[in-house]
Amino acid sequence: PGPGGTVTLYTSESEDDVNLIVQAFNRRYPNVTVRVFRAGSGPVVARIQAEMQTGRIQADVLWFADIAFLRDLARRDLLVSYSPPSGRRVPGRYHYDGNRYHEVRLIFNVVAFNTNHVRFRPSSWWDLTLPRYRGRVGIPNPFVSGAALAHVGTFVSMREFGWAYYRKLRENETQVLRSNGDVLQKLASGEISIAQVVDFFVRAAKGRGSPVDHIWPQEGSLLVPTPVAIVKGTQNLPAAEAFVDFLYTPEAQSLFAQRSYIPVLPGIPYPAGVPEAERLKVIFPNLDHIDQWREEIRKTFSELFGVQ
Amino acid sequence: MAGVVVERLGKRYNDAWVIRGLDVTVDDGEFVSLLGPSGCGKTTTLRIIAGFVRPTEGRVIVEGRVLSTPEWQVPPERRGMAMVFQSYAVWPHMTVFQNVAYPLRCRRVTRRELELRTRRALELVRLQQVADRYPGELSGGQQQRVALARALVGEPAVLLLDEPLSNLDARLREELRDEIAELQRRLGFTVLYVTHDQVEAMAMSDRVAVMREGQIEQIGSPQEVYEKPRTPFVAGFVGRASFLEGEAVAWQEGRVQVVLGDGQQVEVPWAEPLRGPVWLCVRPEWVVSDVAGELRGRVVRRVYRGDRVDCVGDVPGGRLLWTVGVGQAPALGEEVSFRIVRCAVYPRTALSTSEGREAI
Amino acid sequence: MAGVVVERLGKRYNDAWVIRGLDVTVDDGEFVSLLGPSGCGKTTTLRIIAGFVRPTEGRVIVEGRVLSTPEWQVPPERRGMAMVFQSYAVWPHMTVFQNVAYPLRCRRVTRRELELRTRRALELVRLQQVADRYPGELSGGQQQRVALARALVGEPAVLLLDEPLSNLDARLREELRDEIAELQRRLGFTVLYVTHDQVEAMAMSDRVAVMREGQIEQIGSPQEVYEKPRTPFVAGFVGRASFLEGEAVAWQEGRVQVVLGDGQQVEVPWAEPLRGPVWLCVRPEWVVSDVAGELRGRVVRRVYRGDRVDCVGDVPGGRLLWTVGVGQAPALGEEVSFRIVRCAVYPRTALSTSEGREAI
Amino acid sequence: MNELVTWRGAGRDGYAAGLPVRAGGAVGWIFVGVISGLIVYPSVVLLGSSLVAEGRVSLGHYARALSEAAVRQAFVNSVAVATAATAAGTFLGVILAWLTSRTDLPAARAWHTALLLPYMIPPFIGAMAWVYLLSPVGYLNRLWMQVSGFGTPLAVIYGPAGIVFVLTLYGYPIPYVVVRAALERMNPALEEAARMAGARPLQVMRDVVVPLVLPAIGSGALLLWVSSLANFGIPAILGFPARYFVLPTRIYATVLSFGTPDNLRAAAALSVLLAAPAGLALVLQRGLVGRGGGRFAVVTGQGGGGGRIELGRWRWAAGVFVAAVVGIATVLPLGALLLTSLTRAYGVPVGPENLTVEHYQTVLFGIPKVGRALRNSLMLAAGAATLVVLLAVAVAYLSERARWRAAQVLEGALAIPYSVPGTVVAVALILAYARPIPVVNIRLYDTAWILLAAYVTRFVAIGLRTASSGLAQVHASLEEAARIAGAGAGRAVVDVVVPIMWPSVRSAWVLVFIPAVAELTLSVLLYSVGNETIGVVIYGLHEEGKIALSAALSFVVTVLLLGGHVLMVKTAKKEWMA
Ligand SMILES: Nc1ncnc2c1ncn2[C@@H]1O[C@H](COP(=O)(O)OP(=O)(O)OP(=O)(O)O)[C@@H](O)[C@H]1O
Ligand SMILES: Nc1ncnc2c1ncn2[C@@H]1O[C@H](COP(=O)(O)OP(=O)(O)OP(=O)(O)O)[C@@H](O)[C@H]1O
Ligand SMILES: [Mg+2]
Ligand SMILES: [Mg+2]
Repeated sequence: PGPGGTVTLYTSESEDDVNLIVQAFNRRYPNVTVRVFRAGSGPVVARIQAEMQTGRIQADVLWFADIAFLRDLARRDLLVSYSPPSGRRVPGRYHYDGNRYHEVRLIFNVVAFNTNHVRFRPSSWWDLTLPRYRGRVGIPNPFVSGAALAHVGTFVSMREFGWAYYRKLRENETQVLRSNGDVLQKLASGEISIAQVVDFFVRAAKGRGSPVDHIWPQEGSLLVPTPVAIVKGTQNLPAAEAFVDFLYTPEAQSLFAQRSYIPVLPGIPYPAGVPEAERLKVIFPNLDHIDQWREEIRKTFSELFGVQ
Repeated sequence: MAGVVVERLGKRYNDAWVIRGLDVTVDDGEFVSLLGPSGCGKTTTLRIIAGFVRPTEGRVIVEGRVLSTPEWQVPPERRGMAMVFQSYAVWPHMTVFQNVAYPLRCRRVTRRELELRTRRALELVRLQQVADRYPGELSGGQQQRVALARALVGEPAVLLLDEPLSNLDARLREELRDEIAELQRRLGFTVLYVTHDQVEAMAMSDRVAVMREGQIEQIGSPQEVYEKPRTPFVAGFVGRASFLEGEAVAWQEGRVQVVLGDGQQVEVPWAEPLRGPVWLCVRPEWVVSDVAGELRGRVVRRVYRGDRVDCVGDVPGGRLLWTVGVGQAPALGEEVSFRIVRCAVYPRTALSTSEGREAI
Repeated sequence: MAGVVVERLGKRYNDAWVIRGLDVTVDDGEFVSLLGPSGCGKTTTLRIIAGFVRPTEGRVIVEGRVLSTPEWQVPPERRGMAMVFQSYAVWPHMTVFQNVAYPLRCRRVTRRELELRTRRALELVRLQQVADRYPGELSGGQQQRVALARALVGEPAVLLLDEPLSNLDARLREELRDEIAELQRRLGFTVLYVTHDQVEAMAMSDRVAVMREGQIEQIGSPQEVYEKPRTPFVAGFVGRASFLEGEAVAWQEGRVQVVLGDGQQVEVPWAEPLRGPVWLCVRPEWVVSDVAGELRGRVVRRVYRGDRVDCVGDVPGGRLLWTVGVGQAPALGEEVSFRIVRCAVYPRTALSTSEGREAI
Repeated sequence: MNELVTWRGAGRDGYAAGLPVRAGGAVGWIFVGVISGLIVYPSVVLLGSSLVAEGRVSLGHYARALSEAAVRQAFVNSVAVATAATAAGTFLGVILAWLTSRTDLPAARAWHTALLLPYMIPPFIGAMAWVYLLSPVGYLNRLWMQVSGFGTPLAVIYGPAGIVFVLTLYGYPIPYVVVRAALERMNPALEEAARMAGARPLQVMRDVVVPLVLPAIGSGALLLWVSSLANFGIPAILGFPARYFVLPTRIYATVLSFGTPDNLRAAAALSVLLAAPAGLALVLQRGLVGRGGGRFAVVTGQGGGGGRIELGRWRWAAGVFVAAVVGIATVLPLGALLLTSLTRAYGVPVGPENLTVEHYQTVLFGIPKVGRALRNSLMLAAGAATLVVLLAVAVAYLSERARWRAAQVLEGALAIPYSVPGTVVAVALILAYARPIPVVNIRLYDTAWILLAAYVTRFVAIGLRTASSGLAQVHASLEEAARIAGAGAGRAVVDVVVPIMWPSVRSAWVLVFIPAVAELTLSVLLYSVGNETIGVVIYGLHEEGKIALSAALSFVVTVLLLGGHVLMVKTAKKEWMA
């Protein structure tokens, strides 16, 4: 029979993706109803924080692009430690903090560009600093998007980038835009020519016909964690676990691939235009460094770019 | 200065004509009063002349300049007129002083002159002491006086007054009446004056125009209108009059024999020869009680008027109203006899009948 | 039904007392008129009685129930009164019919009765034909009549009328006056009636109260107030009167010898003995021109009044006003002589002087 | 019978305060009390939470915030753009209101609806539209560069100027509607008297019309100022690229920067700072109206008649002016929106080959949620607008006429939620209502009711200001006449006061309904499964980069609102002449 009842999912995943996943999930677990609260990761976090202040988090499963926040929750021991059976073959590094939250598919910050405006296909993060793009470079704002903060935090902690990289960006009159959505929109409209943005966004837009494309930077693409976690004190642990486990099933994983995400489960074919696993160079976010230096990073960044 | 000519004026609201074929000519510097029953179109006439209401037909001409036609009209502010609105229309957000000073402010007169003339206007209407109050803190009569002062302060060429004194006590009314008359003599502006107080109209006007259902029934000097009312309506409306039903049987050298109701016969002076059913219109003071009088009747009502007593007597052909000194008032029910020293005689038609009845 | 008692009433705005120590007792079913100069506190008094304005001191008692004190008051809707506002206060968003019907709607009378009584009230004020118009489409007088009908329709115990007829023509005013009197006779409600028309006050009232600066100067029957004015102010305010300056030199059995201005001496009837500087207050009809008259003067002004002519003559001690029939009016500048058949005599004080002057 | 008396202290002259506490009345006052409570409580929570730092009561958050130069700068920026936008918007609004309601402007009625349109476009969509138009590569700039051959754009919308410009265009409808409502009740005789005194139409406006509708202008300006201060979408979209930041963007960032301890409390503190000037302005404006004494009472129950002012030869000039406003404020952005929603993909060159209606098919039939969301939004908005109007009239009456101190304080408290960023209000609401309400033990959270509560809370200020400015116009004697006719206070209000101030009531409803339909910032945090609102859907689409779809949906919503308004104007019964 399997579990029943309802699970509430707070997520920042895109509408369509969630719907697909939930439909698929329900094909396997018809008795579980999944209630989805969907919003940008910012609002989701705000909502959860507010709920925490009044007592318990009202969600059973969390799934959004703000690993730092999940770390925070894990540290407060608000997440269930769980190792999904279907996820056994997934590399351990995708199960964080003692299985408290899990990566179910990979998205990356990459270098994207407007195909009408960029003649020479870029290849490196440093292309964002090329004078020919002066004033037409865009990156998302680390104050608004957790993913963006992770990016800055990680890059400044790396030898080959560091703050020097961002100073260069500054000299190149880089526009700090609000969200990935903004970046993509301006990229598509041609307001900017080249940008740092999440990969699947670009592929999706390209699929819709917008004049955008992205490359896999030679230095590597920064993994943007979008982990899933189960909230401690959930009313319906079996269903919650079932849901998380389901995300690792080949069925779900190939769904991700169809939606042009990169699956974590070995053996699932990658979406078109993505180099196969071994050629894909991944930069993992340096979360400890970020946790330690968050304020400083923010401060330096805002001094550098005059944003807040 | 300016004479006002109104030609074949007509105004229709929805599909009711409230003014129809109205003609008036007011000479430069003349004082003309508009009298008429409530709702007869006096205010509308003034509003058309002021340029607020566009006539449906006809024209308004002031000193030869056409100001209003059904097609176009000169805006009010360029007509050099002033008006007291029946509803005062004082500005609640301005003090009394500011209200009165406003017309001068629009003229850009010097501060000193403005101050001076405004004060003068306020004294004229006896409002010096409340100059700094807001209209909301004034009594009805005080508000009305603000409106009056506001109209006078600018010394306009044409002054339109719509019952400017209706809310003032008799004494103040009389005083202000004199003030206005005085001003007019001095500045010689033209005045169109709507009032319900006939004494006022009689006392102030060069001519009185009696309106009725959007038309002018009679226009002439106060005395003319009072003593030679052209129609029973005018006779009944201006001043008081009784109407007696009778039959003109004979006329010779300016006197006519009239058989009243049941057959009592009276002889009254009347210029034009006429015969047949008639109304005798008799004003109170045209009746003298006289033991030898041919007309006898019983007193049915006495009303104390302070300086005199009104008596109403049942006489053949109707009811007769006359006044006597406080001393010699007859008792109720007493049988008295009179003589009619003068009267107006109108052929009795279906129309005039009804009016006759209304009159008393 | 209800008698109204007002005790030591006082009302202060900011720090000016507009009413001070006012006492009136109106008997059940009595008709009392309030007369007084503009701004003397008539409306305020009515508004306190109606319960809109809270007295600063004093009380209002109706049929033994205390309704208003400085501390608390019964809300207007629980007082069983009706009022005509000086500014009409007709509701612009309701048709004439709805306006008039409203008091009945608040009483929850049956539809049929509401319909019936409203129609009757509208006929009473001659507005049947405009029942479905909005007030904005009415003439001033018509609006005022709506207010009147609205006050009458509910057949209240106490009726407060604040110049309810001020914007109506003489004839209609007289008709409505009779209608109101008639209604009052029939239903016996108590009426407090503010008016500036003295004829009206005289004709309708059981008693007349003359107000002045927030106090009652004299209250009594119309005849009393007119013929025995307690103060020069009343004399000058109610009816018309001339004031002659003089010196009372001798008094014996009800007649007093007065030397006017430059020394002409007249003898006039007066009950109480008095000597010293005085005012002679003379009403027009108390003067008869008479060749043998002891008092001579020159005619300086003539005003045509329709049924009579007002003459003003320069006589020793002041100006004298009298009226004559249209026929026998003297010419301007003509020298005439009179006799004063009666008058009121007041000791001449600084105060009374000023009033005396105002009077003519 | 129970003696009903009114005690001193209640009421200037007290009669109005003779509020009968009968069964009927009681229900009404309970309603007022409860709803007000529900609205005020979150504000209290907000204030309270801002006063706790490191677990102790302190002003720490304020101190820290004010010590930061960036915050001070943002604050200054906020006030600057808001003030500029308010000045411009109010001026525009008043002129337009006068032209469309008091003069013989050609086709006045039609213009009225057209002038409201900007208000019907969700603000952030509106801002987007202007990005489409005036970004360095916007439609207009591209057109300009093609036509003129210049390499530089005509004008770029980013930065303070752009923010003010857009705030003005989306803000002027508020003063416009409020003032217009007041003007509908202007007693024409008052204007006529001025013209008789020799004043030209514009003078009449300056000296008589404007001063007489001052309460309405004050209310309109206040609302515009406050909403501009609290606006997040427009400055965020137009300010970021130019690194021009206002307090709301800062607050938003603070809410999201969970890493920092107490970030929500800090955000609350910032919001209170933002609300402070608004509160001040409210007090000033109340003082203005409170001075009252019938000084603005233009409906007196006497006189009347009179028609519209004839502009004469200015008539057509005025027409052109209004047309220009409509063109800039409405046609352009809506055009951009339409164009965007019709192009196959965002960024492809505009041209016949790339035009398609597929996005409309998608939003109308492809996304099942849309229908539901539309229904939810419409119902919630209607409900909220109605509640707000009822509450507003009651409170306004009690505070302006009956002069209840309590009501006057309440009036102030109710203004807070409108003067802080929606996100913060939403958080406050969660803090307040995530747990069941004590005593009654009802849980609003996770139901549609919290959205209703949120909208009422957020927009009640609009209703209040509009209602109280309308109330100031009704001369006391009209109400007195009703009382003496035998109507209790409550009934007099319902039968006489409300109908006379109806234009204001109607406007209040519209002014609340419209923004509630496309409300975003609150809904995004508070909606729950099955209770999505259209704003959430539009924003969601936009976030996922489906620009064209969100544009299409916004356009649909705007058209719906437009249709609704046209219908309302058409079916409005013949108005009596003031
Ligand atoms: N806007 C309107 N629509 C329809 N009828 C109107 C309108 N304005 C006035 N009337 C009618 O026109 C007639 C004349 O109105 P007007 O105000 O001129 O009368 P009036 O002579 O001033 O009366 P009053 O002495 O009572 O002021 C009245 O019968 C009134 O009902
Ligand atoms: N709100 C107020 N503030 C200050 N003074 C006021 C206020 N209301 C009325 N007054 C003053 O009180 C006095 C009496 O006013 P009230 O309206 O009772 O006079 P009234 O006898 O009705 O005069 P009228 O015959 O002109 O209507 C007036 O002098 C007026 O100026
Ligand atoms: Mg009139
Ligand atoms: Mg009065």
